[in-house]
Amino acid sequence: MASDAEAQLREKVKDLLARGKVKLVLGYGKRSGGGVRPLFTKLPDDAERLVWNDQCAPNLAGYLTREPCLGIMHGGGRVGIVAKGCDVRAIVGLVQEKQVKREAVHVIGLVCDGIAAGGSGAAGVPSKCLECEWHTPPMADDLIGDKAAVAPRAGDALADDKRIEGMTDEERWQFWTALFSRCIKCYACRQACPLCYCKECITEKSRPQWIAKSSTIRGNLAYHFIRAMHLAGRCIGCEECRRACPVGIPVDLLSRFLTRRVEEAFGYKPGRDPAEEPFFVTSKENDPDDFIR
Amino acid sequence: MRYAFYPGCSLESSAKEYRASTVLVARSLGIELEEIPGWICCGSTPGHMSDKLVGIALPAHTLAAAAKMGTEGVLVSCASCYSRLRAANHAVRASEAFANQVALALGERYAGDVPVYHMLEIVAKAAAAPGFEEKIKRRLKGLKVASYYGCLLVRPPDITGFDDQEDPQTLDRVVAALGAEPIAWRHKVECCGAALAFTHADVALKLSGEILEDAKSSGADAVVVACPLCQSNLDLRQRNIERFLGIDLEVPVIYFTQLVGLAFGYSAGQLGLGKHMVNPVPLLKRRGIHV
Amino acid sequence: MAVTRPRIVAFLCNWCSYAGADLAGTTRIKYRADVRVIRVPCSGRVDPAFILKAFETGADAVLVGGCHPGDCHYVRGNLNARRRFLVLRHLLRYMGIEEERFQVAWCSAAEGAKWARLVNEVCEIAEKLGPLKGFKSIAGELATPEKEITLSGE
Amino acid sequence: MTAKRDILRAIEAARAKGYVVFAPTRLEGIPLLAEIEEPLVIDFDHVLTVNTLKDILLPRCERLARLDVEGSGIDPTGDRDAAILVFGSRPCDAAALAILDAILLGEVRDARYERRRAKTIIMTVACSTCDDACFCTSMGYGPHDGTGSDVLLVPAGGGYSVAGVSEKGKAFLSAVGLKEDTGGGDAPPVLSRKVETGDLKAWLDANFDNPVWRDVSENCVSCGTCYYLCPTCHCFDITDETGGARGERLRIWDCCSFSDFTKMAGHQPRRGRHARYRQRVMHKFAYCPDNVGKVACVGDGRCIRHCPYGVDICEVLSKLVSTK
Amino acid sequence: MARIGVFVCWCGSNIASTVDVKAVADAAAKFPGVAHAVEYKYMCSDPGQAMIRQAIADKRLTGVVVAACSPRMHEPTFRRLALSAGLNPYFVEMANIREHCSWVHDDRPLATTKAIETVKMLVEKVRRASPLEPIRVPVTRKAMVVGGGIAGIQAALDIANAGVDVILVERSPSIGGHMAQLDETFPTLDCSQCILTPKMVDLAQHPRARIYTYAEVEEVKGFVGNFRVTVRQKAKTIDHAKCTACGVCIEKCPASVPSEFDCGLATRKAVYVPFPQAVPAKPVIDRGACLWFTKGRCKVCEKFCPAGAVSFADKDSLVEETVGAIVVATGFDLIDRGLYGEYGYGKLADCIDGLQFERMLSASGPTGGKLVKPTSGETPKTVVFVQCVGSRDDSKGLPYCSRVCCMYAAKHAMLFKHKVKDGRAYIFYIDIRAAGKGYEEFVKRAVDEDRVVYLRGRVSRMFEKDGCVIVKGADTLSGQQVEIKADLVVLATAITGSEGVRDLAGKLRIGFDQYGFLSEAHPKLRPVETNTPGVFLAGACQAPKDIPDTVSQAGAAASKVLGLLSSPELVREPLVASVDEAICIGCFACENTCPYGAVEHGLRKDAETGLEVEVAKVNPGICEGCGACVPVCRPKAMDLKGYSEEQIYSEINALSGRLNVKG
Repeated sequence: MASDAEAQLREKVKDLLARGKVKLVLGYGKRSGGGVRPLFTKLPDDAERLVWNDQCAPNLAGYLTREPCLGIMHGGGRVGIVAKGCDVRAIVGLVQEKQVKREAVHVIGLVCDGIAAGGSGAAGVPSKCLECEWHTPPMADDLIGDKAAVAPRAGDALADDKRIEGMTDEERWQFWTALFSRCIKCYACRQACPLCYCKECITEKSRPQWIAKSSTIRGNLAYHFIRAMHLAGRCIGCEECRRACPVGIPVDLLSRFLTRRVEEAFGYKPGRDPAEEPFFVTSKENDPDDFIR
Repeated sequence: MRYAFYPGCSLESSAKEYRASTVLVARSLGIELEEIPGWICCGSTPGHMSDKLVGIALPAHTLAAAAKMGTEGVLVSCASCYSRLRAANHAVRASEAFANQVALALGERYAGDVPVYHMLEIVAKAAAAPGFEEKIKRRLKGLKVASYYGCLLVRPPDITGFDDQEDPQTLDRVVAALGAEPIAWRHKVECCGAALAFTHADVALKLSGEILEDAKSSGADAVVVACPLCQSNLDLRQRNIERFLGIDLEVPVIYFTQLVGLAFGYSAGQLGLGKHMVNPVPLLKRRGIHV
Repeated sequence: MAVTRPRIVAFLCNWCSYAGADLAGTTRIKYRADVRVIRVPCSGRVDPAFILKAFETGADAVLVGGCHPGDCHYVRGNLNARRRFLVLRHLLRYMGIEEERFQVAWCSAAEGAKWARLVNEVCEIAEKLGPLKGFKSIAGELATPEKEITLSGE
Repeated sequence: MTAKRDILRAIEAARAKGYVVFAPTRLEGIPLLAEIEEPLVIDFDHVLTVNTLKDILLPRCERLARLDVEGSGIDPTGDRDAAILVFGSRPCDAAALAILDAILLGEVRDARYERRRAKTIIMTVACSTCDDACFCTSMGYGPHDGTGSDVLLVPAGGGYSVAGVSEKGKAFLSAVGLKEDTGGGDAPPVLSRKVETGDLKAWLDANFDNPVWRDVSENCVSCGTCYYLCPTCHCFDITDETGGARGERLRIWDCCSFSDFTKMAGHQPRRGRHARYRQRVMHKFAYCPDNVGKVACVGDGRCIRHCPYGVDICEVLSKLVSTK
Repeated sequence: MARIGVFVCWCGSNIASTVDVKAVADAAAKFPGVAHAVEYKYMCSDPGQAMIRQAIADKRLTGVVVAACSPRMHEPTFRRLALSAGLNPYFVEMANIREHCSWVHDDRPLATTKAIETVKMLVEKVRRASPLEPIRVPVTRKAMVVGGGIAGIQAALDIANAGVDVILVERSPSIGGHMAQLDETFPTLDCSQCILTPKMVDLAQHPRARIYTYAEVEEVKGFVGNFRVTVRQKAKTIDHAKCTACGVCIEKCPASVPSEFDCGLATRKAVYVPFPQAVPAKPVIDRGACLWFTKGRCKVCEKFCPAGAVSFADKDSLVEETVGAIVVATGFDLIDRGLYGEYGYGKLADCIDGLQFERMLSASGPTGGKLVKPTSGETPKTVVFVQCVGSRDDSKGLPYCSRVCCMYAAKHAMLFKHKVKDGRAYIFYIDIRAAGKGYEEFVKRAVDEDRVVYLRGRVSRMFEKDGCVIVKGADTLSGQQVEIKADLVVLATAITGSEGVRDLAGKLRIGFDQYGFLSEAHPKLRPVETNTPGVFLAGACQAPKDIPDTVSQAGAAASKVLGLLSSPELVREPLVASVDEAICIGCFACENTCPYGAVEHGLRKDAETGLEVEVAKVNPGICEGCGACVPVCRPKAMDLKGYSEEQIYSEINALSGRLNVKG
């Protein structure tokens, strides 16, 4: 039951801050007019303002690579973070890619049986919750919540995939161009992605300009194409990009599709083990090569 | 502890005394043996020599039956059966394709997940555990035995995983625990030639002969075995061997369960010691072990 | 006006495939002239962005040539690339670009004949699939028109 | 009271006269102001469209010139000359135009904007609903406000009361055969939000370096949503895009929250998220008042509604002024 | 504004017959940035080159594209030309319109189209080129050799003889390695010591060579040209400056332990010289065996030493040496006989391995060259040699062939027969691998002249019986089971990389396989190089080798070293990767991807946060320029000079807009 968990969470955070175990805890607070929003908890008393419910969609891991967390961690301090299973995978990714030191984060894992319908942009139960294998967060320093209470959701996580796979090449091209012509290049998807931590994105490169800056379909397609490649085998499917998109583009489709392919081909799942090497920097003699002439 | 008991053909016929002693020893060790309903022959060497599927499907059938009994696992006394049952587990786990063939043959799927133990493993475990000492009524002091493993109990290692394949010690430890003296000798894992007993008797006789000869010359009063085939080869044919090699042996060949039984105080009759061609009783008497 | 021929862009690693193509030349093996070669040090240097750009600028098919596994001049550049390329082919297909338009081949310095065969095969694939319309349709202002010149003819 | 039917007829009439018509419609469930081919797709089942009039008058991507190094060289390009009718935008969006006018048509005049503005009729449909993000009243406007509109339609019973606000608007009405009828419309909706900002301007002028900027910008992840959806934000970047010998020079939106904003000179003058967020607030509530005498916010609340991380300008403003 | 010159070559008729060179030049002349375009019969000829040089000067060219043959052919030629004409060589590119065009197409219009577009691509590439200066790494003209066996000795001698200082580091108290243990060597049966010891002495006395014995490599810093190697000199406890090698200490020492050199067949004292001809000939004290260090009493040696050379206070010392190149020659070990249960787990006293037999054969060995049965001391009459013990044995041994066993088994059998005329020698083998000069003949001699009995098959088991070793095996040729009552059994146990080599490899950042053999940079083309520039391999540390192969590889390694150190600075092609530190976010994907360990960690003060963040830095001295690091760099902070993102982009870009040439 969320409310118990919420109480425990507040207790835990209060304690962590009081004992100086962490300098800051990233959590969720109320958002005026319903819903939640990220809450930066710095004082033990702030813990009272923390909430935990099925509205807590945002993945807070992205803040770890931003100020003030960066500064705290560099100064040897630790940052606490309230994290669902999916969020923890993002943290694992950041550790793997040397953006965050494991010991610098205190993960307060919350058992989560999925966030509310519509929770991540798309109507209905987010597909990430349908396919979730991480109801109980891996790699948690503290674990809150009742594992038994987790109830699997009904629905098909791969519905979109199947629909798209079912199309002809022609139809697929039409589908994507139609979708991406809506993109206004506000980069909310990029900024929301916990794994898009680059200081300067390749979209900002003009010599050479692999990706046209303009939000013409030309530029949009190139952007989403390269973005998909950059997230292939890295995307942990938190759907923040989809949730953030103001014009309702399911931005995560491409990167999640590719990540599934990566798992099939290389048995690699992102955000699984902090010690694991990212799949794209290594290779094996016996990697699949049947497509090579 | 409850085990699914797989006697195998020999224990029904030529090795009744092995069965008897196994059952008695199990009882005193507080091990419950429940015979696998509808068990069939393991196929032994002829089985897998003729066809791999047959060689695996036969034991797999029995194991599938055992799987339904919900016991600690299968307990088997015959080294050959042991080897075949474990081979079956190994084979169905190794290849899904093959597992499917077996499933077709059996008409049911067997996952290869029923653990298979040889009686010797169980006894050795008990012998190493506290409380074994108390069970011993008769210490077999002064009795020098050559513990003979034969080829199937320890080979191939990745299937039996039983003990060191070249210099196993399990049986020696059991023997020692009974107060008898396991002698060091060279033929503990040599083949007795059982499989050739009928086709190339001469080879079988030679191989078995060397074993007995070595045991004797190494100072053993008797050979202790854990396999009905070895036993009959070394015991049943000892006269032929003597004639064939023109030597004199007179080496009793005893099942390790009989030896344990003796130590536990069972009578020669209960343990069927009289059933052997080379009667061990006089020897035991000589060594002051009154049965 | 002749029918537009397919346009193949090939990225060849300097040590194996480029040398292989050289060998095809020195042994005078004839193949189709519709391929344009870009020399790179190693197939591991080839970035998905190259392939995307090649399609954007009118390629009907792209061919990457690298050393056979174990022969890479840089130990494992080709193996790292192999992972990326597999993913890239999935992406292309998923976006509605026939994956056959992106070909990868291991071609050693001794395989001049293989290089010639590859070019012909990829040309046929491109012809079978026809011109890659998708990117042309979104090129907008940047769609550069075809030019014509006549041979000085001597 | 004018019946809906007559309004639609008027739109058709305008189209017949060669007007390109933009109106609120739905694209896969997203309410957008988009060019429409026929009035029946018009949809009012929303408080505000996601996009704003900016899309039409200061488009997110506008070609300034073509180039062809192997051919004609550079040639400046205009856009289509057709007159534009925007039907169904909301008062706040219209009000934003008044602000954009002040900025873009001041002593420096943006020719392209001016041209497009001149040939565009804004036919506003006043609000009959609002949500908890709306705060136009706090910014001195209202659900039935006519600022920036050429024609204002106020829902009245089943239909609308029609009023020509500008001369241009009145002329348009007669051109498409609509009569003004200023008969009282329905009562305007009542906004739940009321923002107390005290003397914000004074505070801003005095507190450029106040550490509170870091706190209020904590949640911001520097995406462009608030800017791109804002009816008054108007910063832009100019980019050249080339393919082979061809290329085009484009004016595209730019956003002060991006880390490369105004980095053209190779140097980022606003270091840190807080500095860039401050820029946004300052620009709207301090610089614009200084430069054009207008606060560059109309309280449409899109930045609140669509912020993925719950940054709330109203809360920020109150927090600022309450900070010493 | 770029001013590029395009020079189209006819290559006689090689190009001109299929490609309309004039059309190519005319078209090129119209390309943006092209200031000059001409065609000529032979661009590589002197007049051709003169023409280009002239044009560079007259037309003030900023770049040159030569449309001719393959760059793999003449790129160096034209880049050299540019340099001499005062143009940075990396502003020169070649358009391959011969191998890739005129020779492979015959349709003139199509070939010409291809040629024109190819030129266009390279014009674009040159336009985006930047001037590059060759990378100059100062080189320390000194080399280090790790390992003092024949490989190390040979490499060190070759280097020293070429006038370059060399330092040899040997783990044991003397150089010489395994070869010093051998008696006679195949196929010539010349005495190993006789040919080795002179080399040992030469090296020891060489003015340019310095030898650290009883020492090990502790740490390696730096890179090619300037490795900083820390050597741990283990405490010898005998001051070799004072020691006169009189040997009294050895005589008096009460503690003895099995001798490593004699493979345990004899003992040595705690203070010892491994073998009579050892270099240096002065003893060290083995603190593991010395009573003073183990029990805290004795010091007899100190008492008797006339030179007062014994110093129990002696400590390990660390010496740092800077060298330009390193040769690894750590040799091999034999696998442990104990692995083989069927051969008695090494417990059978009359069953020994090849090296032990060598020691037995050796006149200076524990038995003075007399062959004896360890258990009885009698002369063995029947000896069984077993090959492939461990080698070519997937089940529990090693999959590979140890390469020398066939030959030394034959040699052993032969020498045995020479010493024991009435003896019987049997060799169990799988295949006889006698590929080498005079090898096959040698084996044949063993069979024909010395009547060695070869049995094709494995030995299944052996055990001791009445003072003999019963060897049971199969003769697969006759299909018979064989059983031999042997006095002595000699196992040709498999060869693996020497113990501790993995640590060393780690310190040197070079690869090794699961058997402890070090990895060469390329199996065919760079067999003595490693993936760490400046580190080379010699001898059995790379794979099992016999003496001739080892010596020749040592020579090869030496010549590589000498080549490297031939000039005061190392000049490398500047086609290397480099990082834009302002953009790098320190994910170090590049580091994981780089096969050469060229990516290092640096610090950048982040302008935005003011924090010191770790960023990647490429060491141009190490980078080989493969560019594998660029695609894995998402923000493209990484780029590769000479094949830069911008250059490749513009090459691709140059292709947009088709060209149709009408015939």
